[in-house]
Amino acid sequence: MGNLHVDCGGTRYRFASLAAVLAAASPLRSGDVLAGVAAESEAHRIAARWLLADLPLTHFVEHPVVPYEADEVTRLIADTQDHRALGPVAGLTVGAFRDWLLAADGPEICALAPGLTPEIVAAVSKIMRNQDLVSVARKLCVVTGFRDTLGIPGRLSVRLQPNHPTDAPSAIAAATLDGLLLGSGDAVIGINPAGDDLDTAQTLLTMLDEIVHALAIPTQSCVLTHVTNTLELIRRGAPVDLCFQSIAGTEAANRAFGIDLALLREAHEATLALGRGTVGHNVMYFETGQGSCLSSDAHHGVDQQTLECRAYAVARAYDPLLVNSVVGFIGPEYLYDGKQILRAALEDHCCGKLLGLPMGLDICYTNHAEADQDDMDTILTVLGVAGVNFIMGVPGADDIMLGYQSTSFHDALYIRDVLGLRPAPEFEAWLASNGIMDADGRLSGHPSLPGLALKAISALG
Amino acid sequence: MGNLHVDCGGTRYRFASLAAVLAAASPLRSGDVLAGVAAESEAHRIAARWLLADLPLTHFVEHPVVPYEADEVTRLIADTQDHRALGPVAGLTVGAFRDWLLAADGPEICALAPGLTPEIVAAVSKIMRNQDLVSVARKLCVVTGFRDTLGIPGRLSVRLQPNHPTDAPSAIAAATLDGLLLGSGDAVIGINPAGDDLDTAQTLLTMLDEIVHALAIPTQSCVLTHVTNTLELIRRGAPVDLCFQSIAGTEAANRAFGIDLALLREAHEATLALGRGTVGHNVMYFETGQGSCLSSDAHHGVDQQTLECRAYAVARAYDPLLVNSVVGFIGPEYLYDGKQILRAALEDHCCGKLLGLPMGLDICYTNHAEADQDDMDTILTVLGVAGVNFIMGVPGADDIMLGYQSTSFHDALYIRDVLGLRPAPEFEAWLASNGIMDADGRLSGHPSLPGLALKAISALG
Amino acid sequence: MAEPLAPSDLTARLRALTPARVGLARAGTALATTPMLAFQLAHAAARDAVHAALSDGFAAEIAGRPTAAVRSRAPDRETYLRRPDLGRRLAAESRAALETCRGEVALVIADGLSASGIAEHGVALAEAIIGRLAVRSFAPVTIARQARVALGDDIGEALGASIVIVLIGERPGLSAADGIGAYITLHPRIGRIDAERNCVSNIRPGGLPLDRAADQIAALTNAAFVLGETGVRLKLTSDQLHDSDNRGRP
Amino acid sequence: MAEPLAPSDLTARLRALTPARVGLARAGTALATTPMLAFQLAHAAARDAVHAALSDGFAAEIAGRPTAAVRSRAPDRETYLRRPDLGRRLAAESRAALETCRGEVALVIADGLSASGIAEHGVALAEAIIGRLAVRSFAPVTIARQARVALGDDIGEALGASIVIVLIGERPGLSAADGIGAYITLHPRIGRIDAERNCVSNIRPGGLPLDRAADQIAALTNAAFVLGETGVRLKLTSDQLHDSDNRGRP
Ligand code: B12
Ligand code: B12
Repeated sequence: MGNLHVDCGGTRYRFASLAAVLAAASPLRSGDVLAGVAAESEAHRIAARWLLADLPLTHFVEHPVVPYEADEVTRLIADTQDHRALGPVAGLTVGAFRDWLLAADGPEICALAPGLTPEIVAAVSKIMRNQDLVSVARKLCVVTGFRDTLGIPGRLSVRLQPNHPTDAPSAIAAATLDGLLLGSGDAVIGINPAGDDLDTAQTLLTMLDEIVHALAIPTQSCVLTHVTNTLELIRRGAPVDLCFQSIAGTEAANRAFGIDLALLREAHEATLALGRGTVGHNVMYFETGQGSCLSSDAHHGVDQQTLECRAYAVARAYDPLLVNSVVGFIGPEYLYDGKQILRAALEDHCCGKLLGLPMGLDICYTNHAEADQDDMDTILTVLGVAGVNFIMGVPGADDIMLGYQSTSFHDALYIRDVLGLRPAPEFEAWLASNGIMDADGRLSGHPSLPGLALKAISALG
Repeated sequence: MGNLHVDCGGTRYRFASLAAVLAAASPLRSGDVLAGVAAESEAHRIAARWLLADLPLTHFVEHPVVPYEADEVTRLIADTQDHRALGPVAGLTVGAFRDWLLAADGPEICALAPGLTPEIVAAVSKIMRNQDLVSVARKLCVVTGFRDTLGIPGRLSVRLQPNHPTDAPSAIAAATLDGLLLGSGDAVIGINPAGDDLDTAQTLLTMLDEIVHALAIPTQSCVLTHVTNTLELIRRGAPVDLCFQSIAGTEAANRAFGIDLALLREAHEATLALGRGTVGHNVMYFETGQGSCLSSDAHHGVDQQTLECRAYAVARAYDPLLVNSVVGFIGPEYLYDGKQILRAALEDHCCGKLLGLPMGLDICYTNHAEADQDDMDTILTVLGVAGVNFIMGVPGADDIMLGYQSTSFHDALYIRDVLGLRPAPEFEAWLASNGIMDADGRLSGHPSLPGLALKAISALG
Repeated sequence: MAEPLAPSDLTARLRALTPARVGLARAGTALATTPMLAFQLAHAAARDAVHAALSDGFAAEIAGRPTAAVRSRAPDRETYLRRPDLGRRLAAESRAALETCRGEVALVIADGLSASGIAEHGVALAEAIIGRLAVRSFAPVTIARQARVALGDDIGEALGASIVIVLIGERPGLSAADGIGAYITLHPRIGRIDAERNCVSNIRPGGLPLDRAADQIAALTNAAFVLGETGVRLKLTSDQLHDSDNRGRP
Repeated sequence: MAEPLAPSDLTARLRALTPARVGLARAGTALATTPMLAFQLAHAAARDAVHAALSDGFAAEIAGRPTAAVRSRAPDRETYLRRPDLGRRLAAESRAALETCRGEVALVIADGLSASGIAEHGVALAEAIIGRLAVRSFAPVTIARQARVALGDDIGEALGASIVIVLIGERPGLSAADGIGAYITLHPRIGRIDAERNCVSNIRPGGLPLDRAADQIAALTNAAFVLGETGVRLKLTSDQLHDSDNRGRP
């Protein structure tokens, strides 16, 4: 491990491990405090950053934060790293790598992705200011496709999230229609089912599939149930566009989620085999979020942001259409207030993109957190500037099943308006041809509502 | 005053005065808590907002929050209000006015300005979310000019702030040169003098004037000394471009600043008479900031944001080139943390623009506040989207005389880059012709440094 | 329905179909003032709901039998919110008290992140479950304060139970603060992971009705004994879940 | 100097001229890692400086005379930072103690927002001022804790002084945490406004040197007696301010 210490501001700081340096270098957040790995003072935190800035990138490859033998995620990272892709930055320290990222152009940075490991990316993000995380991320473009094309610069897509506490199909259809008429739904129409049974999931999938086909919407649908359920639904012949799963950054945390890499591989192959995509073949939808490893006591003394990056290493093995960090979803135990949620959102977005992932953000908070709608407006605005691929669209921002607040269809209109962002091109054309949006990307005010509504309603019948 | 009460969430809330409603409706901030006027609970705050939303705009004209007889600022507001300009919104409630603002286009809104009073503007801002304050503000364009043209949409200007603890001319010149070479200085090159004596002020003015003329920079200079000093400097024949003064929202607070409206009028006329502007004749530079009335115990039980809007009523009487809210400058006594500073910044910017003012923001914090550079990045990004006219440019963001941190020359480059904003047109041409910036508005990397530096240095000699 | 719908009719239709905030009035493309303020009011109420507590003598007996009140290691609400680890472990005296009791099924009524649903419907739900599982032996029902889901593992272990059913207050949402989540874990012991549990969620009058929830919980419990495990491998069809006579034939 | 300067030479030149953060290394247009981290380190130090306190027995005597230690109504640092109103008023026992003393000039040494400059140079500055105003009668120098500028009004009033000179710790900056501000108010009494004071700022070895500051403070004090007021109408030229023999001829 070498001798990890640094003299800073007249004091010598010693660190027991690379993980300890990474953790102490992180901006303050409640989850790291909870885990007992946070810096003890501001000075301690800055000292860790100085030390980190001087470490060569190779150090992170040589010293995995979770042992190779003990963890299949570590093995995935090590065994799939493309050392050659690291080319131009292979010899740099973390500090010099930050400088390089700020000066380089997008394609140069994107070319590094296969060579970058989560730990390298986490390390550099810890010495980046919020503005750096914006500047670097907005240079990176990660494009994926299924029935429409997501992630093109200048575009911002929305997952339409029409949840309901008893999974009532008509209620879900109503919320879906509401969102479509407000221009949302190009990332995916994705339902979190309240229940766990396969019949309900199949009913919902079938209904969404009918709406999508009846209205000829260039988008994909998803029921965000457990991957084992989706595999079963595929066997049953249900119309599965995308396979969803929550993932985390250690083998043990994934086990707590009831999954492992082999299961994900099986699911990826099964979904791909359905061949339902038209413009592209990215079929996986993953959700992540800082704090889940700690919550299942599977963090190995590693800070939550580094672990989050390791979840991205899991995601990228399966060529996803969408990766969504549900950043304020769990609660203040892990991200205390609007400031911590914003910081985590910027980190997750930038780090995910550096690793080559199509990052979206569920910009959200729970009612036990110190946050409110003003914070969401702020985070949304900053993430929009950073070039996030997609956000959530929840009716009135209030998820009546999951018990938290996210962004609304109106919020998506706001951010598209103030930043001049447009929906995915295929979906944009659909919105225009149905009179929902005009050529400038503004709600036309005169959608061909009746026809659309009638079609939707008959699709249900 | 009528009977100010509202039933909300099963409780009846009563308010002693309009000022009490306004104060309770404000988002939480430390200054209002300090003044004892803040809402007692979140529910109380929302109740005040419901009540406020139902009040007609005329109510604010009929019930001044500070008595007409007792306060010349109230008299200025009442006596200069152009009731006809209020036209399309005259009959609305505060809630309906918010809706109108969100739906209207920029020129429609700008036309209201002479009819709007600070209290109306403050009231509506209290029921606006952060995103509303961005959406509305960015539709408003307030253009002013002196030697260059400020406030054009798509442009962002910078006050170059080269302060020094002993007002040493060579140090100030060095910081000025540093800023110019990084593209800052189009709003004004403005020095806060550490000392109060006229000779030093005159020396500094003369030096800046020589730099501006020797390098033919299309910008203006200013020494931010007390208005009585500037008047004396004008009498002495010093090269005064702009007249600076800190202002506040009540007569008593202005008295604590050693000023009144008559003095400002005299200063405005004297500065205007110098006729030194070329492209325009806006000669006043005002600074404001929530908390100054309370700090001088001159707040009349009114909340700090409403008082801030009243300071804008003072400013607009003198046709300023620049109005700068130094939003986090005083400290956590008035705005506790990054969230409160951001919210105040958005309010100040939007309210000032609604009243027709060329708003800039000193996005800043002190070392006793709960804020850091990440917060500044966030605020800067959001304010940039909102269309702020100008920000500060301080070497390395660290003001070595005023003891606080603001935005740096680099921060200005960041925000111009990520939002595609450009300097004032005349200044932009100057930057290009001196090889400082290329046609895309990027630092060229090959400025004609030596020539410029030599000229600047000889200008000093 | 053959007639084209006017936009306002559509709004009314949508709203009739779901309690979600659909068909909201707009100002430009933004939310109009009225729904915006309604949202803020709901937020203020939801934030308060987090801090609601079960009353002191809450549910001293259930189905005619005395209950056992226990606490987690989180001494107060503030600590509870910041320290989920403490909310997952029994306070020492609570653990000791429980070790004197026994039973096959441990039923836990826990405040969780919102005590209101538990206060209103917790007992009724517990009774409905006990009724449906009458053939089994129940340990004294525990009333747990400052509890997380995994506190059930500690409780079940202390009681030597074969299965634990935790009825816990779900985090309050803007539109409802009274949701109950039921988490079922076979062979509870400290260290069980979430993949080893099953969950029935959104139990409340405006969500999954109590009786249907009790059916599902009973079905899952019985099925767990047959399969020999709870968690991701225990899957039931709608029919199985909704059959109130289900005796665990998956 | 006839030679054109290379950019790096220019950077060196600029840096030699000012302690401001000029000529910083860049990465793209952003700040390079090294100056960015240096800034963060300075910020951590400045935040600590706010919480520094004057040592317990600090300056028990000055110029051979005992001082009087007083406190504002802010009981601790946390309260002080949030309640400037309390920092402007003397604690009751401090007021009572001062009322037993008298003097024409009240000199106050106050912690303000950073105690470090005061701790290091406060006494030297006070002595330099006393030396220059030797003809006047001084009340006992007061050492004020948790003080704002306007606390001098309360102190001056209690002492029946004709003028108060408050030497107070200015808020700490990133590059210096030891600045002292001097605020001079003729006829101090509770309720004086800032327009009625004069200010000499940034007094510290790296800023305005102590001896020059003492010259200016003495000059302003003497001039105040001649003009009959302090504040915006009291203006001195550089010559007058820097004349160490100034006896108040404005
Ligand atoms: C927060 C949350 C999560 C968090 C939990 C992390 C944390 N530290 O809190 C995260 C994002 C990690 C998560 C993940 C998943 N969740 Co979840 N989650 C919730 C949510 C929104 C709130 C739970 C709550 O308030 N608990 C009460 C507090 C007091 O208890 P707690 O001890 O703090 O929380 C524990 C449990 O909530 C548990 N948990 C969370 N989700 C799930 C799901 C299952 C099946 C189980 C057994 C346990 C479990 O994790 C927490 C830590 O131990 C509920 C919806 C709701 N309205 O309740 C859904 C919910 C419980 N989750 C659900 C699902 C499906 C999942 C996933 C299986 C999704 C997936 N395909 O991977 C995963 C994996 C769960 C697992 N096996 O670990 C469903 C369950 C459906 C059902 N009837 O079985 C629900 C109802 C929502 C939904 N429809 O998506 N979830
Ligand atoms: C904060 C501050 C302000 C705030 C004060 C509000 C507040 N609640 O704190 C605001 C923005 C309102 C302000 C306004 C002005 N300020 Co001022 N301010 C400062 C600053 C940055 C910090 C002061 C400090 O730390 N005080 C210590 C704490 C412990 O004391 P406090 O009791 O909390 O603060 C009181 C004093 O600072 C006082 N105050 C603030 N500025 C001034 C200026 C003068 C001349 C006087 C007499 C008092 C005074 O106001 C506070 C509340 O009573 C100093 C620079 C510095 N590095 O010190 C400049 C400084 C003191 N201000 C200065 C000036 C010029 C002004 C203005 C006159 C500018 C103008 N043209 O209008 C105005 C009006 C002042 C007045 N007469 O009221 C100069 C003084 C130069 C000189 N040698 O006389 C300084 C040195 C900075 C500068 N160069 O611009 N200021």
